[in-house]
Parts: sequence; C-alpha cells; structure tokens
Amino acid sequence: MRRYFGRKILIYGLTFILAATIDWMIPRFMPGDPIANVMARIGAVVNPAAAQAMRDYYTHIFGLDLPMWQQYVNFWNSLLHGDLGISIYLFPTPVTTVLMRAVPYDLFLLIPSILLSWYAGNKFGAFAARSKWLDNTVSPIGYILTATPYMWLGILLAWLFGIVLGWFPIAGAYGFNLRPHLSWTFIWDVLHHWFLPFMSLFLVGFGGQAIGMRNMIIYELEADYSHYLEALGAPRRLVRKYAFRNAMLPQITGLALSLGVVVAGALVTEVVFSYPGIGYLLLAAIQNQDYFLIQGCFLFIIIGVLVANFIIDVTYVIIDPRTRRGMTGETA
Amino acid sequence: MKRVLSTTVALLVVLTMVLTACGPTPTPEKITVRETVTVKETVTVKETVTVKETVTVKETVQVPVVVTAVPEKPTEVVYPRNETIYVSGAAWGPASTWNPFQPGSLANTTGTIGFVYEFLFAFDPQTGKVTPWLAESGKWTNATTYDVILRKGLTWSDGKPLTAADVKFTFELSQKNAALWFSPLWTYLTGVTAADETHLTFTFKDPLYQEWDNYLYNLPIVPKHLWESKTAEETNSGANEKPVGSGAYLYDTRGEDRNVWVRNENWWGIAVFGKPAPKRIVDIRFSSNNVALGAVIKGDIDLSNNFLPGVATLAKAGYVKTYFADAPFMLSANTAVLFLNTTKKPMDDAKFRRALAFAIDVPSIVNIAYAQLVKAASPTGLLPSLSRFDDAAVLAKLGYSFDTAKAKQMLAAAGYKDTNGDKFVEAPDGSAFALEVTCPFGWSDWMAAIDIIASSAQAAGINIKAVTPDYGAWNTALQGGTFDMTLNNWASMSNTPWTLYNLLFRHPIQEQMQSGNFGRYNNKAVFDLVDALAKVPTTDEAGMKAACAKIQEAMLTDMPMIPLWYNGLWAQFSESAWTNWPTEKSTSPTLPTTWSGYWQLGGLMTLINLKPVQ
Amino acid sequence: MSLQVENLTVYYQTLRGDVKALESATFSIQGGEIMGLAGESGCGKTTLGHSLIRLTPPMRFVQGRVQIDGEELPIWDMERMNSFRFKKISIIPQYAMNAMNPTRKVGKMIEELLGSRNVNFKDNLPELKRRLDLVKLQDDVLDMYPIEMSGGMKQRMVMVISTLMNPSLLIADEITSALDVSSQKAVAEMLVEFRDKECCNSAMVISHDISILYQIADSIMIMYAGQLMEKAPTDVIVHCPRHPYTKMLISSLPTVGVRYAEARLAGIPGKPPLLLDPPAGCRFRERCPVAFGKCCEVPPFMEIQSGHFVACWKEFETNAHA
Amino acid sequence: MTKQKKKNEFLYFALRNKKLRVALSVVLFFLVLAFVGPVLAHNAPFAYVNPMGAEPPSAKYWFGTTFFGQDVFAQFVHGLRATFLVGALAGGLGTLIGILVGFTAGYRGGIVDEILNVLTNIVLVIPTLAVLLIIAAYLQVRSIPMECIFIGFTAWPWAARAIRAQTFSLRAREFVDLARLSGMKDRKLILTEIAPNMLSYLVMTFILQFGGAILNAATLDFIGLGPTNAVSLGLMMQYSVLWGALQLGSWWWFIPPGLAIMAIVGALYVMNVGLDEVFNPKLREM
Repeated sequence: MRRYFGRKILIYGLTFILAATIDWMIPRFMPGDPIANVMARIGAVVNPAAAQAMRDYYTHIFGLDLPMWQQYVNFWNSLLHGDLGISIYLFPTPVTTVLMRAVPYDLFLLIPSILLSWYAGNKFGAFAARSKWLDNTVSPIGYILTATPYMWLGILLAWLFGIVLGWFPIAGAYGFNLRPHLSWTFIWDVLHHWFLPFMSLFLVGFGGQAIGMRNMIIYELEADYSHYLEALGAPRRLVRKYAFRNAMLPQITGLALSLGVVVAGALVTEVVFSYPGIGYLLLAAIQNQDYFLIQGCFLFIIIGVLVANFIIDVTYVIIDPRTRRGMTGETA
Repeated sequence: MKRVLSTTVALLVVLTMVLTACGPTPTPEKITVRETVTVKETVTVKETVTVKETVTVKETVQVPVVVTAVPEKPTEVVYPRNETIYVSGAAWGPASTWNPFQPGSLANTTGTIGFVYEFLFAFDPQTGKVTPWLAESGKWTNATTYDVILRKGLTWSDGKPLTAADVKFTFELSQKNAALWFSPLWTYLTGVTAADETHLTFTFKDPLYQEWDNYLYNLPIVPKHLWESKTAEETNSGANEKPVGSGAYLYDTRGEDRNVWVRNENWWGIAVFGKPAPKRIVDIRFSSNNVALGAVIKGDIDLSNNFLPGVATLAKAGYVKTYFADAPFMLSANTAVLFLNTTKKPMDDAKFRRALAFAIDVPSIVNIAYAQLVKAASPTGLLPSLSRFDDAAVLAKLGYSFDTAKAKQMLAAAGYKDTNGDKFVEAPDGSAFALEVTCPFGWSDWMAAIDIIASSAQAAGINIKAVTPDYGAWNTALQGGTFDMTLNNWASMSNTPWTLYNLLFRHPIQEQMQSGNFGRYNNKAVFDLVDALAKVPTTDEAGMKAACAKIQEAMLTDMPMIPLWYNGLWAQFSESAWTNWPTEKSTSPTLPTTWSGYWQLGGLMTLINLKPVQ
Repeated sequence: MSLQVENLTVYYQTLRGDVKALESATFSIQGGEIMGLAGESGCGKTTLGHSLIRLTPPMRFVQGRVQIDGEELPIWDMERMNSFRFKKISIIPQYAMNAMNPTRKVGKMIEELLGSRNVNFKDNLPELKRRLDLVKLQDDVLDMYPIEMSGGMKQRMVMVISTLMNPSLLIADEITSALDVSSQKAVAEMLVEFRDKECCNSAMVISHDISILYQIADSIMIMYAGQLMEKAPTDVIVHCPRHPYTKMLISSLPTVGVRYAEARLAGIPGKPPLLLDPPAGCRFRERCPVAFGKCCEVPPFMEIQSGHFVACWKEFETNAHA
Repeated sequence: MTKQKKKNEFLYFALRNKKLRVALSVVLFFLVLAFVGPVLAHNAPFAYVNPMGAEPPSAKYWFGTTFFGQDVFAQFVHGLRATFLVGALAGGLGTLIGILVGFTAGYRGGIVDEILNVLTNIVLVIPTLAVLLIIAAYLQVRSIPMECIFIGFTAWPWAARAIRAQTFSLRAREFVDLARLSGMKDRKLILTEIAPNMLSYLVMTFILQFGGAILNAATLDFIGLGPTNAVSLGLMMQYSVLWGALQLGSWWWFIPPGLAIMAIVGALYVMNVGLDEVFNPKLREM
C-alpha cells in the first residue's frame, strides 16, 4: 500500500514538474514583444531615450533581461515561494493576488456543479436503468444534455431566463448596487447571479454522468456475479446495491477524466455569463498576452487537476481492490 | 448523502470566501480595448523632442501590492437608486492602479484623472475652447513666458491647501525622470517659478505652443506633501491606492467589475461650477459590449459608453437616447485611418496609394459594418470639431471618394495592369502582389470593415485580403512595421489639428513606432510642416489654418495613409433615473462620456448638469 | 423423490422467433441421487439446468410442472422462486470464476447474502468454516477478495456458498470445464463428498465430459436437440446403452477420459437440427441409422427397465417383440 | 459460431436496433446537408447580402440574416462541413494515438505502463488552451486542419485511459490466461484473443472521440481561438453573442449552430450505445 502511494506521488510530482516546465516555456515561445505590449498599455513615451529607459525599466521588472537558464531557476524559486510574478495586463498587481480574487468564484461554481452533477447524475442513471420504459423516456434527456455545448446551453439559459423571462441576471457575480457585505440581501443576490452559470455547468455534467451510470449499471446487472446472486434468491435490492457500487468505480475515474472538460466548460460558461472566475481570467490573459497571468492560470489549473486526480485515485483504490493489483502489474 | 453534505459545506465555505474576496477579475474587452488605446493616446500623444538626461533604473525594484480596496469603515452597502448613477464603457479591465502618471492603465479607474486629480485647464471639444479649471487664468506674457494664476481656496481631499508649490512640484517631477510621459516637456521648458501661493511663471526656450495647451489640460496636478517622498519607481509605476486629489469625487471602493466614486462634499469647485448631481458613481466594466447592451435595455445603466451594435434600432425604438436623434447618432471621437506600409511595394508608390483611396467602399463600411453609427471621415482626417481647419481648396483639388471606375482608371494610368489574367493588377514592373489588410481578431466592427475594404479593393482589381491576427501579433506588426496595411485610430479629440498630424507624421522614424506614423512614411518636408504648425501660437488661428493647408495638400497628394471614417463617441443613455443629458438640442452641450481622459473634456460638466428624476 | 419434472418446455425468444431449446422434458431425480446431464453443446442441457432455478428472458416458460420434495416449484415466477432458491434448490454456475462480487470480501458477501435471506450469518459461521475445511480452504479466504484467489479456490468457494443452505437439489453446471485435469478430479470428488455429507440432498451435474460423470454420477441423462433421449444408471449408459444416439455417443469416445467436446460425434453424418423450427417427431431421426416412419411422432420417454428411460420407437418395438 | 456467421449476426442486429437506426439517420441527415447545403445556399457565408441587417427567417433567407445581413443558412451549412471535418480528423487522430498508447500500456503493464501513464497524465492536465495559445501565437492565421491536429493531440488521453483499462481487464480474463499458459505468442494472442474482443470497443472509442472533438472545436471557436479564416458553428455562436443577438432577439442566429452540434453529438452518443447493444448480446433488446 505505502509502496503504491509512494509511486503515485512520484508520478504526480513528475507530472507537475514537467507540466510546470512546459508552462514556463509557453510564454517564452510566443512571438510578439511583451514589453512593447506593457508599454502600449501603460502609455508609451515616444522619444527614443525615454522609450529606451522605460523598456529597460519594465524588462527588468519582469526579469526578462536574464539568461534563459536563470529565468528558469528564478521561475521555480519564486514558484516555491508562491510568487508568480507581476501581471502585465493588470500592472502592477501581483499575479497571485489576481488569481486569489478569481479562485473563490471558480470554487463556488465548480465544486457544487461537479459534485452535484456527479451525485445526481449517478442516482438518476441508476434510476433510469431500473426498467425499460424508464430507460427509454429518461435516457434521451441525458444524451441531449451531455451532447450540448456548454456555451450554447449557457446562451439558451441566458436568453430564456435572463432576457425573455427576465428572471435572472445574466452578467457579473453580484448586483451593481451592492458592495460585498454579510447580509441576506447580498447572499441572495450572489446566489441569484450564480444560478444560471451553475445550471449550465450542472446540466451538462449531469447528463454525462447519468448516461455513464446508466450504461455501467446495465453492464453490472448482466454481470455473472449479479446472476449468481439472483440464482441464490438474493432480492433485487442487494443485486442493485452491488451493481450500483461496482458501477460507481468507473464513474469515479470518469469524474477525474471529466475535470478537464468541466474546467473548459467553466471557462466558456464564465465567458457567456461574464462570471469572474479563473477561466475568464485566463481568456483575458491570453487576449492581452499577459505571460505571467497566463502562467498563473495554467499552473493553478494544472495543480487543481493533479490534486483532484490524486484524491480520486486514492478514493478509487480504497474502494476497489482490483486496481491495486492491476496497477502493480500483478495478475490473479 | 455524504456527498450532498460535503457539497453544502463547500457551498457555504466558498460563499464566505466570495464575500471576503477582495475582488475583481480581469476580462477581455475586445472592442473597448481599442477605445482604451484611444483614450491612452488622448493623454500620451505628447511631444517628440528628445530629453537630455536618461534615467537610470535602480537595481532592485519594489512593486507595490494592491491591497484590498474595501475601506475600513464601509459606507452604504446598498446604493439608493436616486443618488447613484451607473455608467459603463470606459474600463477594459479591473482597477489595478490609481497612479495618475500611468494614463493607459487608468482607463480601468477612469476618474483617477479628472475626478481625483485635476488640471490647470479644461478643454471643451464642443466649443474648441480651453477653459480655466484649477487655474483662474493663464496667458503668454511674451513669446517665451507663460503666467498662471491659480484660484483661491483650492484644497486637497485631505484638507491641505493646493498651492502653486504643488503645481511647480508636479511639472518638475519629470525634469529628472525620463520614464514619465511628460518628460519631453523639459526639452523646451526651462523653468517653473512660484511667486506666491497662486502665481506661477513658466519660462521656455523655443516653445511648442500647440503642445503646451495639451499639457495644460492633460497633466494632472499631484499633492507635493504626499508625492515628494515617493521614489522614482513609486512615482512611475506605484499603484497609489487610496489616492488623495483635489477633485469632485473621491475614490470609494472597487469590485472585480466596477469602480465606485463618491462625491467630495468639500470640493472647492462646487462654488465655481456647481455640485455634481450624482452622490455616487458606479462605473461598471462589462465583459463585452453585448452584455452592456442588455443592461442598457433593462435600464440598469444610465450612461453606456460602450460600442453597442444595433443601437440605432434601439434609439429609433426609443429604448435609449443618443446625442443625435438620427444617424450617425453619435458624436465623432476619433478618426479611423488606414495606414499603408510605405516601405513595402506597391504601397511605396503614391499613385497606387491614391488609387486605393478611391477604391475603398466607405459608404458600405458606414452602413453595414456600423449600421450607420458612424460617418465617413473628411479626407483631411480632422474631426468635425476641427473642420474649420479643413482647407476647402485642397479638398476640392485632391479630395477622394468611393469610385471603383476612377480607381481602376487611376491604376491603369499608373501602369498597374492585369497582365497574367488573374483579375488582379500587377505592378508596373509586371510583378504580381497580394496584400493583407489587418485588424485584431475579435474587433468585430473593424473585422467587418476590413472585409469590405478587401472586397471593394478587389472589385477595383487590387489583390487585398482581410486577415485578423490576435491583438498581440497585430500590435507587434503595427509597431514593428511588418504589416501591409492596417487600421488605427489612436488620435482623438484635441484643441488643435496638430495632435492628429503629429500622430500621422510622427518622426523621426524609429525601429519601433509606438504611437504614430506606423506606415513609416518618411518625408522631411512634411515633418517640417508639422513642426512648423507646432510652433504656431494657438491664438493665431489664421497661421494654424495656413500651416494645416500645407500639410493637407502634401498629405492628399502623397496619400501615405487614408482617413476612412470617424469612430463615434459611443454614448447611449436612459432617462429613467437621470435627465438633462447633453444632446444636439442642448443649449450648450457637453460630452456625454465617461472615458478616461474625457472628464476634463466636458465629462464632468455633464455630471454637474444632470438632474435626478423625482 | 427429490425432483420431479413433468413435460417441461422452455423456449428461447430471439428476434428470429422461438428457439425450442427444451421440449416437454419429463424425468425425476431421487433423493441422494447425483444425476449427470450430458449432450452436445446447444442440446439444451444448460437450458434445463437454468430453467429450474433462474428462468429469465430470453428464456420463456412454455409449459410443464416441476416439483421439489413434492412441493410445486413456480419456476415461471422470478419473485416467488426466491423463497426456494438457495434453500431448496441451488446452483454452482458455469462461470464460478466470476460468480462472486469482485469488490466485496467473500465473507462480507456471504454475510450480506444470508442477511438478505433472513439467515443469521453468525449462527452459520462455524458450519461455513467446517465446509471450507471440507474443500481444503483456509478460513482466511473469507477476508479475501475474489481476485486474490486462484481459479480452483474460487470454484470451491462457490461450491461451499451454493450448498450452504443444504439445498434439496444442487445444479452443478460445467463445474469442471474451466479447470485443469487434476483439480477437475478434486472438485468432482468434493461434489460427491458434499452429497455424502448431506450438504445437498441430490445433484444434477451438467457436463459434456462423460468421463467426469462416469466417475461421480449415479445416473446419466442424455439430451439431444432439446429432447431427452435416455436416462439410466451410469454403468448401464456407458456399457449397454439402448438409444441409438447414446450408443453412437459412447462408441465415439475412443477411450473413456477423452473430452467429449473434442470428439464431435465423428462417426455420425449430419449435424443437429436448428432448433428454430426443428423437425416434428424425434429430432435425431435425420441422423439416425435405424430411423423409420414412426419416428415422425415424438417418442415418449418410457421406462423400459427400472431406472432406465429411453425415447426411441425402435427400442419400444424390439422390447415389445422380446 | 464461425466468424462469417458472427458478422451477419452483427449486421442483422445492427439493422434492427432502434437506437442505431435513429442516430444513424440523424448523422446522415446533417452529413448530407453539409454536402448539398452549400449548393442550396446561393450566398457566400460572409457576403453582406441583406441591406436590412438582421432579419428573421424568410423564403429568401431560410435561417434569416445576421446583424450585418449575412445569410445564416449559408454560414450554417458551411459550418457543418467544418464540424464534420474536425470530428473526423481530430477524432481519428485522437483515437489512433489513444489506441497505441493505451493498448501498449495496458498489455505490457509494468514499467512501460508507468511511463505511458505519466505521459497520459501530463497531456491530460496540461490545459488544452496552453497548446492552443502557442499555436494561436505562432499562426497569426489559424486553419481548421490546424485545429484538428491540435485537438487530436490533446484528446487522446481519454481514449488511451479507456483502452488501457479495457486491455487490463481483458488481459486478466481467464481465456487470455489460458491462452498464455498454453504458450501462445504475444502477436497471435493479441490478434486472436484480444483484438476481436477490443474491436467493438475501438469503434465506440472513435465515435466518442468524434463527438468530443466537435464539442472541443466549438468551445475553442466560441472563445475566439478557433480558425481565423473559416466559418464554423462555434464561430457563428461567438459572433451572435458578440453582436448582441440575445439582447436584440435574433434567435435564428444562435439557435441553429448549437442545435446542430447538439443533434450530431447526441446522435453519435446514442449510436455508441446502439453499437454497444449490437456488439454485446447481453444488452440486446429481445
């Protein structure tokens, strides 16, 4: 067991280092002069001497005047100190500060939508697999949902509930007339703004999970051990219980796999609803060629997905004895 | 069940995080980015003379951290509608700095300049007059001396008096600090003396009168007692949270998508100009203009300065009000110019450039790309507010307008013929060419515009195709001069035509052209004409006109760039909460805008004139 | 009289129509009897076995009565059958290898299974351990996951589980086919031992390996194309079979011990009929050397000597003359 | 049963599987539309044909016109082409790489598996957008084939993981063990024992990759990182939103592209299940 986790941690560590390195390389690969960009943003001075002074000044601030290897060393050094540099786009705000402002909104959007869609989806899928007619009536909904592009669902919801019916706001995280404070007015307003983006994330995820679970359950109910239980007169309850439990396992891995998609989904959803999360930040950073902000966002996502993957791996192993052996390459 | 529980827990935890979250997240704003750059230029199209001393940058640079901007003792947390005005269209990213010397970034805290920090003078584009603000008066006592008398009883928001010493200090900040945008001033400003609390004397050597006025209403005056202790770095790039200024509004708070300003009840100007109507200004940054459009329709926004496609329909339907009741609905804010890279063939040929000018279907751009929200530009490129400087004779002789037939014939005359039968003309030397007209990807109105430019040029037999790189790539190509032809509109409202021509004919040519003459048009004669104009006293309008006529003649003969249309001063407002907006019918209309750098161009007066709905 | 089957008919539903897999089977198994059930693959022996305990779609109950210890067995009713399953009638499935829930420790699974049948696990634990001992499994297998057991272990484990409630009839379906020869013998012998120790009253051992049946079965019943051909005490079947099919079957086994499956009735021309619509009458007649007109009617499964049943008109004739 | 018989069996059930029939006809419908559509649409997708600007569907403009007066139907059918192209190319590429990596990892296990697993993990966590950003930065003009390659190269970990798992389970099955015990050569083992059992799985993997690729492309296009020189359903959605189609109520602009994607991808998923039932007798409807 310890050996297994040791290896796991090693794998993820390695993954992180490589991913981070690639992350570091990204901006350096990009054509286009970041300093010219930041100067254009901050307000360029036109006479050569002053311009040069400014160039040197900002090049230095961003540490781009160092040899590559040293930039790389610094990158790791500051990374370990939680310092991701200064945002160009939001000069002179540190990237970490910018990220920390966005993170809460992401967690607020992602955690509930992922967990709930996973939970509800699985329940629903298992429910659908119960009888033929349920299956034929319920499953199609799942397929339609999971096949819907995030942003399109977002657009539809925004259009229908935001514009046609006018029930929900379709932009921002809280009303224009409010300043963040602890009161039911504010909390209600936040939830009000949160609902539609959450729904579009939730629904798509829900569909996917439901379908996945439905198919899994069908498999499991047809598995030999299910038949054996039935042959020994075990009530449907027990058979289903086992089938559900075993169908869960692939669903857990499925969850890990879906994370990447959900993040992408969150990005577009946040774009549609201009909800101020990381995905949104990332898009802004990309469009503004803000190297350090881009790096920050990627690192954040990488770490997030890695951690999530690891947690899921652990859960999986705890629940399923088979993986342990499969992983260590042993065969029964 | 376990999961559901954890979920709810997570919800609550995160909710609290959100509540305490210090705020904003940047957003991409494609169309307003351009507006921003415009804004930037309004404050940075400043001089071109070279400084004597170059600054040296300290080895270790401390960059201040933006602290959470929620004040210690929050004021109201739910803003009453009837004393709050909601505006949008200026910011393109969350607030990151309140340093009045970082004009570009200030677009995100529009108001830092104009609300918090003020200027000696203001400028009203509607009348073309430079009017006193902090200054009571100012005049050239002789060719090289300019006297300023400050008003009495000016105060900073921290209660300290604003005196001539502060003004002197501000101007002298850039004397030894080349990284400040206004350092070039010191190439002809020789000294500032403060006779007493209110009397200032500026002495010059060979002054650029035209530019001096720009400084008068664009250089924000900062308090000496707070800034003299700042290091060069802090002055140049410090974030300067909780700014202390002299203006009509105080910085209140900010959110990821907004800045909030609260009225300065002790503002010295209340006695002079009157009290701004809204107690609180909530400046919303919309992720994209269509979101703003929705807010405007719902009446959530009182004044939107976003570019809203289809607003013409809405205005006609009465959803929103615009400056003009009918096309073009908007005042003109700046000129969209097609820069031709004169270092490349065949753009190096004036005949070709002129033919191209006739080939471009500007009417379609106005009607299709903008649905009539803009109007075609005068060939001189000057805004309507400066139309008095258009030289009728020159226009009659050299003006151009969309005329495919004429374009074809001009090309033929210049030796551009289709020799290889590909429907496109080849250069006189027989070489075929394929050109690209570019604008940043996502700037949809411009994308539509360059599509039209390309197709109409093709109709005239010129092989041009529209290409839309990402902003960064576009910007690099623009400043590095690697493009074929591209759109730009970085010159805007000014008291003098010199501002535009200074941009179009920026010189000397450098390997990075950061704010003008992107086509690298190199013509000493024209440069001299522009420099000559710069030295004409702003009082001498006849002299200015004469100088402009020469420039316009040279420009239209050589056609190094092609002015196409005026981008609008996008402004749509609702009268649900506030009335008395400036329109064409107003007796003395000011500018209905919140763009950064426009407060002193009438924006603030607009707020002062507003009336709340009872 | 442990099991009594009368005129049992079970079809398979397919999109192409009913596959007549089991046609009016009538036979019985005495208490304490181990009956081997043999026949080519697809002859319906598995259908027979399964229909007795778990008759699920695509299987379709057509007609017939089944009694176990004189009690009516409602095999057409999945729900009502539950009370009989495991306790009265139980099965060691062909797929014993995957018969146990891979994600449950065996002991836990048994506990939950018993629990679901309102049987107290604790009370039965000693007996369970005793039987594990019987099949030479350590007690700690209860703390193992199936994947941690070898094929043979799983096989024996399932054997123990299936018989835990001392069913009146145990159906053992191809229990040896997946095993290597040595453990085959072992498992087979254990089966007998189980019967002797009265872990189960009687057993029906389905296999196409006559050599195995020869070792353990008291009687053997031969099926062909969904019909019962012959049933008799093992020695009789092997040494003096009466039904022409059985005769060929036995003679086609070069030496006892050769896997039946491999010896595809080399001697007999033709193939078994498709059961979608089999010929009327005796389904063997097309391949039968002695077939005659009468064979177009279905022959009854008649007891020509005590404990020796045959379904063949020819046989009846010769008997009559004799 | 002999192989030949099996094939017919599949065909037989395939033709009788409702899910499969419906799904297939939906996909075919759009496929045909993608091919003949551009012929029916008498306008170029970006041509400014309607001086009136945005107008609802009419006899002249079947799907109405955009804010600029472009023919939505023309854009739609051309977008469909792009969509299928992306699905086929990107999906195919993703599946191929996925098979190579996943199968090797699953079959070899041990260290090979470890290495490939790390690789898979890395590609899985690297935000898709990172790679796209590089491409976007390098290519000032992005093309659809480029997009395909990019998507293919980032989507394979899914297939790889799935196939790896499947191979594992197969490898652990008794019949494979038996075969191995009986000293069968790896190649023969893979071809005779594993490949046949995997085939159906691979087909379905491809279908899923196909659908996934379409969704990915739409997402990228929507956030403005798609092709800069082509029309696609994702771009249509981006423009419709950018130009206030929601606020101005031009539903005909943003409904069709999303609806088409939903229908196609949904149909693909259903088709997947249909095939599953065909390949896997246990699941066949009786």
